[in-house]
Amino acid sequence: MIGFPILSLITFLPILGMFLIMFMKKEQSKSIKYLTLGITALQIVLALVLLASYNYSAGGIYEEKSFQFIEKFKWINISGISWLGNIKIDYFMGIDGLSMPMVLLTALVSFVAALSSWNIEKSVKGYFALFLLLDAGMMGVFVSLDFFLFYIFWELMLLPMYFLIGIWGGPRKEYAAIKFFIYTLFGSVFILLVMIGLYFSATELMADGSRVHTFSMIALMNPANYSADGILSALNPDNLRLIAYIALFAGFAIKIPMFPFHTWLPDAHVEAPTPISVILAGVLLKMGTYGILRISYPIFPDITRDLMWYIALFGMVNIIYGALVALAQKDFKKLIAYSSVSHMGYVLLGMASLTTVGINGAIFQMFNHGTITAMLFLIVGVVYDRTHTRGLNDFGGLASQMPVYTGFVTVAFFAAIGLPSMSGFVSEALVFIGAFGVDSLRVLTIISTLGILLGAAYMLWTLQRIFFGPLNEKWASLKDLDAREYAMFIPLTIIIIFLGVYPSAMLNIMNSSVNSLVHFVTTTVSTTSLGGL
Amino acid sequence: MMENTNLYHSLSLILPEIVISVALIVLVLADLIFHKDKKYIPYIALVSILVAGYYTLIQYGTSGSAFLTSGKNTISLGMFAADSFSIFFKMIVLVSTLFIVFFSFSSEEIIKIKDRIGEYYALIFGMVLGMFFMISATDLILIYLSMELMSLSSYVLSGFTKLRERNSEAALKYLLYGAVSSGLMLFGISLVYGLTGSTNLYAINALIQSPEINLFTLAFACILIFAGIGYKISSAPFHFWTPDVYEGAPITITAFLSVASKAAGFALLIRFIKTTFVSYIDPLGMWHLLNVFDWRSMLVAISILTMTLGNFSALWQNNMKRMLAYSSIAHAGYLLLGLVVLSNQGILAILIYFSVYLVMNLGAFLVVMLIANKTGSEDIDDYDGLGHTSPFLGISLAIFLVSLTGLPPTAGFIGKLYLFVALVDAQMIVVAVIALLNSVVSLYYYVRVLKHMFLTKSVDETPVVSVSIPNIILVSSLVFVILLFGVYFTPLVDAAQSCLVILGL
Amino acid sequence: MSESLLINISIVILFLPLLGFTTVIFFGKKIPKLYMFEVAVLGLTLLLSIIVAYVKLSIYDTKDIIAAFTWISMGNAPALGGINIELGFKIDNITVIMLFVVNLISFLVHVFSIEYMRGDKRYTRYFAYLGIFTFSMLGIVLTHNLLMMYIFWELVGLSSYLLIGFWYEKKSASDAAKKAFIVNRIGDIGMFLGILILFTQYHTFTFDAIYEQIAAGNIPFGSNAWLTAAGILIFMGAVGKSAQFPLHVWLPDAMEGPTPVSALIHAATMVAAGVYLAVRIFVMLTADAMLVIAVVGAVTALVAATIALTQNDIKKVLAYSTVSQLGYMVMSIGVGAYAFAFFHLVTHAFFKACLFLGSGSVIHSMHHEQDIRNMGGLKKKMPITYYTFLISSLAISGVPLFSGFLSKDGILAGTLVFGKLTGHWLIPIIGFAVAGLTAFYMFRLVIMTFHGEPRDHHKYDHAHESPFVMAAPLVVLAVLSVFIWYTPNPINPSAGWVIGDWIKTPAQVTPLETRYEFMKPSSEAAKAEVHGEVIHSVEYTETMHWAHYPAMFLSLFLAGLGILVAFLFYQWKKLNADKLAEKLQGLYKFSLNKWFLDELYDLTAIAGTLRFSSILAWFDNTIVDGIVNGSATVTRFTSRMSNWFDTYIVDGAVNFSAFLSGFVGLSFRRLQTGKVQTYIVFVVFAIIILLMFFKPF
Amino acid sequence: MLTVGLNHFLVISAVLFSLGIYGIVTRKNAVMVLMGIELVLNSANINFVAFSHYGNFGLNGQAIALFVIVLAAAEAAIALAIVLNVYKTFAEVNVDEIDHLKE
Repeated sequence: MIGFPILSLITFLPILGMFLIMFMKKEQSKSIKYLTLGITALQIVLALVLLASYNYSAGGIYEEKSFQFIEKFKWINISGISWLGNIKIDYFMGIDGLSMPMVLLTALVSFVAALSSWNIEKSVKGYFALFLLLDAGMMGVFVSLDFFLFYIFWELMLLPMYFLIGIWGGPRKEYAAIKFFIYTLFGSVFILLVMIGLYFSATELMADGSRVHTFSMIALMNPANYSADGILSALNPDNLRLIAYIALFAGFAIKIPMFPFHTWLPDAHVEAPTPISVILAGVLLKMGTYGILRISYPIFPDITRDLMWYIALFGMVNIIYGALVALAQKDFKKLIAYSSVSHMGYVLLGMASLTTVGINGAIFQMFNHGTITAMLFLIVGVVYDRTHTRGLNDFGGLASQMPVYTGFVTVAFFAAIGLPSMSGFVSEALVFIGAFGVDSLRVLTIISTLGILLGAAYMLWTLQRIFFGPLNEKWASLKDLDAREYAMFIPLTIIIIFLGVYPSAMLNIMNSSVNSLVHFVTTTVSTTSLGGL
Repeated sequence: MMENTNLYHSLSLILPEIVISVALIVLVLADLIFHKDKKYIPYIALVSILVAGYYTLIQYGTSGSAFLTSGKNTISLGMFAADSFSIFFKMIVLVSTLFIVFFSFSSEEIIKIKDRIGEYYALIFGMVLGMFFMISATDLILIYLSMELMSLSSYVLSGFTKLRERNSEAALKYLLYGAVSSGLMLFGISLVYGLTGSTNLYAINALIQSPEINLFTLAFACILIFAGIGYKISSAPFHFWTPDVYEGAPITITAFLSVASKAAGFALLIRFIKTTFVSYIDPLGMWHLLNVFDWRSMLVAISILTMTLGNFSALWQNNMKRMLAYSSIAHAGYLLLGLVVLSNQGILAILIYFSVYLVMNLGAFLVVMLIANKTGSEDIDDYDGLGHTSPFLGISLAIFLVSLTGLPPTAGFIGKLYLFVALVDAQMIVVAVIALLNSVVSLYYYVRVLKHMFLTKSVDETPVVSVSIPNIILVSSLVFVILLFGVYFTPLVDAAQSCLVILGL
Repeated sequence: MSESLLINISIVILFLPLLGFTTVIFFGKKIPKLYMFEVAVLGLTLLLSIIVAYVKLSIYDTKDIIAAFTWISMGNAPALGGINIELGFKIDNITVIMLFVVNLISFLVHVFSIEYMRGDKRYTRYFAYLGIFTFSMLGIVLTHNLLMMYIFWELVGLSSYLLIGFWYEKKSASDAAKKAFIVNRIGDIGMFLGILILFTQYHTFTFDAIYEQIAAGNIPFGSNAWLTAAGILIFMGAVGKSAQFPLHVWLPDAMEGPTPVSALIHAATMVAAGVYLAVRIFVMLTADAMLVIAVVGAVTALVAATIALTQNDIKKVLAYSTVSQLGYMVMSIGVGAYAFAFFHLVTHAFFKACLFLGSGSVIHSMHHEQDIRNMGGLKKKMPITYYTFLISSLAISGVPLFSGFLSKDGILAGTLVFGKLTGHWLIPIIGFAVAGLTAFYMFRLVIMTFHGEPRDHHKYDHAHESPFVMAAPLVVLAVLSVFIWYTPNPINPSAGWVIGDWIKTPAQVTPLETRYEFMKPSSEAAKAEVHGEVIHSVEYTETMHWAHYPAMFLSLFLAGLGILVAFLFYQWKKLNADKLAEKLQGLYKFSLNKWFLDELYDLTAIAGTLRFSSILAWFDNTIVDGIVNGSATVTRFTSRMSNWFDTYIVDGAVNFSAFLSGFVGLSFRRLQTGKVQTYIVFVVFAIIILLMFFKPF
Repeated sequence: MLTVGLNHFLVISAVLFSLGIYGIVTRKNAVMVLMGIELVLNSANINFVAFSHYGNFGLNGQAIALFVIVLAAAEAAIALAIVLNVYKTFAEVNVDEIDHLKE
């Protein structure tokens, strides 16, 4: 274990950077960029430090003592005469196998996105300040163990994202930005409501033997902490757990984005500047599924078990629907955006299986989709920077003009298709194995496998339209990648292939936690009585 | 002897009001004495506010009823309640007055009328005095009189600058509307008097439990009285004056009306309902009303109507002040939610929400004023590109508006959080959902301002709005408070928690 | 040589081509000579694989050598138990023979390509791709489990994609590459599902472990139907990769790739991987699954052979002949002639590679002319090519003394037995018919290309024999198409090494009730044995004896007939092909256009999917986005209900928020008239309404 | 013989109230509107006095009436000032025309 509060550091480092940037001069755009890059690089270092001292066998999930790097102290603690106004919120951070991959992913994607932000010229100061704020929000979501803290970070990302899309985006940026904002806010008000409901339904045992209401996720997971009259307590015969679950799920589903809440995604992606698309697809979408795994599953194990078929159904719809719609796209970026919809469907399907294999696959897919889609959006960015068009039919034959670029594109595309030896294959395979193993999900899984066919279809078609065939003379003067672009692509490529060949490097991190999660979700009886109170 | 102790005791309880009254007189006199150079007058106002604040704060912990009359049933039927609840609201009024004085220093509109500045402050103090009594009044007549005192001052103030047509129009509309409302209220009061034979709220509480009371008449009276108070807090459907008057009045007065007079109105409404209609409060803090009038249903309906109307109308506004007017209507709707749960928890939420609302709403008005000072326009379209040319104001306004939306990590979120906590606690989930969806709608119009400031390119040159150092300090302190309470709200809640005592049951 | 050394060498063999690939792809641009490194690497792997094969077949010929490691471990998973995904290698006789075949052909193709591809602008990259292909193919060969099989299965798909689309500037090439990959994916999905069924039941991917479980009576989900399904689904992988009907359409198109690639990937090795897979899963195939496989194989053989009759592109003819021969092999698995299927795979690899390289040699010298109608008379100009081509053609046609006769005869005998024992006579009938057709179209090709008079004199004049590096592989392969390498007795393969000693039909592990009678063990003793050689029932052995000579003579007769007819038509012109084509125009067109299958797929599956996807995209844009957002459609619908809506909403409202705020906001706005008296009226009404609602009774 | 009772006063008060509202709503001239307001206030006054008298509630009601009268006067003063101001700005006192502030 590490002596200093490393999770706070990794979370608030970007905020520190933001303040530094605020006090820098507008003209120092180079130093601002280097500062941002330095901070994201430092985040990677910290994430690696975390990884180096990470205990692979600790389960986490529902057991506070098996979380790692815990930082917990009282933040808000209002105690009145009765419980009135009494809110106890802990500053509670810690990671387990569920969050560790996401922390790594966030650090990595932020770094790459910072690199790809190099050619931002408009209001550099504002851009990077917001960028770092966004970074902090994302990191915070993944390390928080207190629901309230989680929610603060969750919402913290909205505004920077709005501005980053709205100011630095494409022609319809305002529409896309507000659409993103409204959709996500719409989702998060439901999360808020459920959060409050949970707060009222459960109490935590304090050191002095008293019981206080709590936002601690871990305390909320324990059925023994629920009082019989709580509206979200399974003991309460009129409980609203099902409705709450659906509301919470909807809140997270919008972020994933799950059909039919996905329509903000193509717009946001198309309009957002490349680095923001990278972050959006690379990290933000994962928050939805992370939230479901971290919060919905262990807090509502009973409902989760009841609804797993529906979750899988939505997973299947996402996979097939996303792929089919992607097939019809004429805009490169939109196509990638819909491919994200499809790929996040695998995560849903894997999660729905409630088996170790499936959930391992789902989390692994979250990580892999993060790296692969980040790379895909970078790819779009590279070609858009040079040609200022994204129409799939505007290209042709770029392979001869930009061979190295094409090489990376091929890697990324085949990774997205799920070619073995690349990370995407392992996670998709695990998802299918997990889901197929569950009797009730078998048919859905079989239908979902069509996704790998359609995925190959739209990806290869794209590859062909852009890179193959005779060179479009318009682009005869395009330059191949420069050093900075190499620096973006190489780490991602290495990770994609490394994890494809040796997936255990990542799976071992999450495995203990996934086993605890599955064990917890499948065996917990929510009606355990508290007794008293 | 008895009478004298009673009187002295009463006077000690109304010390803050006495300070305000003295200040009012001093201001009027000062206006006469310094008729050449009136630049000291604002400082007199400032000092008076501080003194009044001091006397208000030292009252903390005392609780008593002033101007007792010996009634038939009980002996302690005062018409003025000094309790911690009133202290909280009085402090809100005083703080907002303080800010209004600061605003007036730099408001172009007020600077233009500097030769009448004495009257201006005198009228403001008239309003404050009215509000103080409204907050503490436990007698229908005192309620009526204090409301009139406040209203009459505010009618004049809303048309005070006479710089533009709209000032006079605002004053006239406010006057007519306000006079009719108070007339209706008075009629309601007369009915209550007729039903119970008393105007004292405590007495009425006891008397209306009698089975002989004509419930229909009582309901009619309640509605009429609510119409009077509802117009003060601009709750639908008595809000119609709000947008027009807010737009027409000088911005400092608009800000004052949107915070202070609303605070007084809410204090009055809460006290009126609590004192008059509650039969008992259970240990969990839930109020159990006398079964004479269904306040809860009516308030739920009105609250939802108010916030929905405020939010949806605000979507269409192009004038910042008008938009903020509708936003303040919407916020009145949220605040009413704290009342509909009819519990101490709800009152706590209202107190917290009001403190937060004070800061964020005044902050928003301040920035709007500073911009209007420079550009002379309150049109949202004229905000194009402002975020880039004047980043300080842009970012500050953004934070205020985000807080008004209720997003973390700003204080506005904490206010909403406590409201929803109260609603969920009272198991009014559906209402909570409606309120939450409303706050999503509100995002549209708040963000629209951000869009104009940051996203939209200005057609012509956007002026650079420079801000003086004091104003920078003022704005930053408001921003600081918003962000501080957003992440650490213990002191706020502690303060509100200790101010829940409403004299009576 | 110890077992561990043997397996280590095999792993070295596997990874050497990968080393070649990485070296060449990263440094090839800077050091163009690096392609020689790749060729050298292949030489080394060939050498090593000969050593391995020799050691294995001579010392450990009855012992399988396995090395495995845990790839993914999920600890003790709740409800599932320990989940450990193992990868590993298995070396048995089939493996080493395949190792040798793959490496040999790959090496020869490398050598051949040195000259054939010279001057290409992506010369070094070509060799890199060959390297990654060889790596992937060796992976398939060496694996001991289904997952790794699938992994490398996809990787050969990738290298095939890269090589078919090597000349991506041609749209047809990139089209073909894409088609190959996608069509293969269809099969792969089936294979993957089959693997899923097995894994779900057994929590392992390893062949042997799965078979042990099945033999122990543990069948997927307790149902024989699932076992059959698993077999058929995994076989779907073979349908894709081995270009079986109805997924065979990609292979002819794949001829867009460089010809040596066609020889290596699309004739000799990769497409045979399907058969190899079928061989691997043979023991778990139920009778139903086998029947399906036999039918698929037979239909493929027939369809492809009929199409090959009329094609004019030299490579297309060979491609369809490949499909047809693969159909044979698959059919052979289906009828239980396991050993002959594999044997045919080996012999076919050599002679088909030879044919393709020969055609490459022709194309090279004819300056990329591929239409046989423009050839003719090349025999004189290119004697080496001609004779090697001829030998291979004789082999494929099933003429005695050549390897093809040995394997094909075995297969035909197998079908005959199958027909007799099960009553499915159509399969042997198709088998024999195809044998005749094969002989005909192969000799049509030979005659049109090499015999007679040149038809395009200009090209003919420039034609020349290929240089040594191209000719040498031809010779090697042609030599390997002679019977002597496989058996001393040119008419009895069973007397030889391959069938007699190395390849034994294994006993099946499926529940007895799901097997064909003839696949059941003949004795109780044999039943106990899991991995033993199948000991056929007496009936089967008798039938086999009965079938041996009829099959041989019939196939000989048909082959001879086919060759004769070919000569009648094209050499001696006794019969007129064109006239016949005119007479049977319908059939001719049908064959020429490949049974219109491509058109059918284009019209149904592809157009259907695209159409559906664009409908969905529209749906997504308008409806889904619309409903959540609210939609213009809805607005328009509502607007019809009231004029008021039309005026105030439709103009501005595109989405729901605007719709709603339009409705709510505007109606609120209309109240705000600016006239204070109106407001007061509202107040009065409000009071009345409130009173109506909240009056106490 | 007709005894004048509480109800009579209440009826008168109600009529006055209604007339007041009617006047407020229909009169165009601002001063007339103000007079309507006076009617409303006075209807309440009648109530107070009548209740006070007939209900034996003491003299409270009549005291209230005095307060109201005083307030009404103050209100009228301020109102007239504002109306005057409006007249100076708009050159008319027709409340119908003064509707510049609206949506």
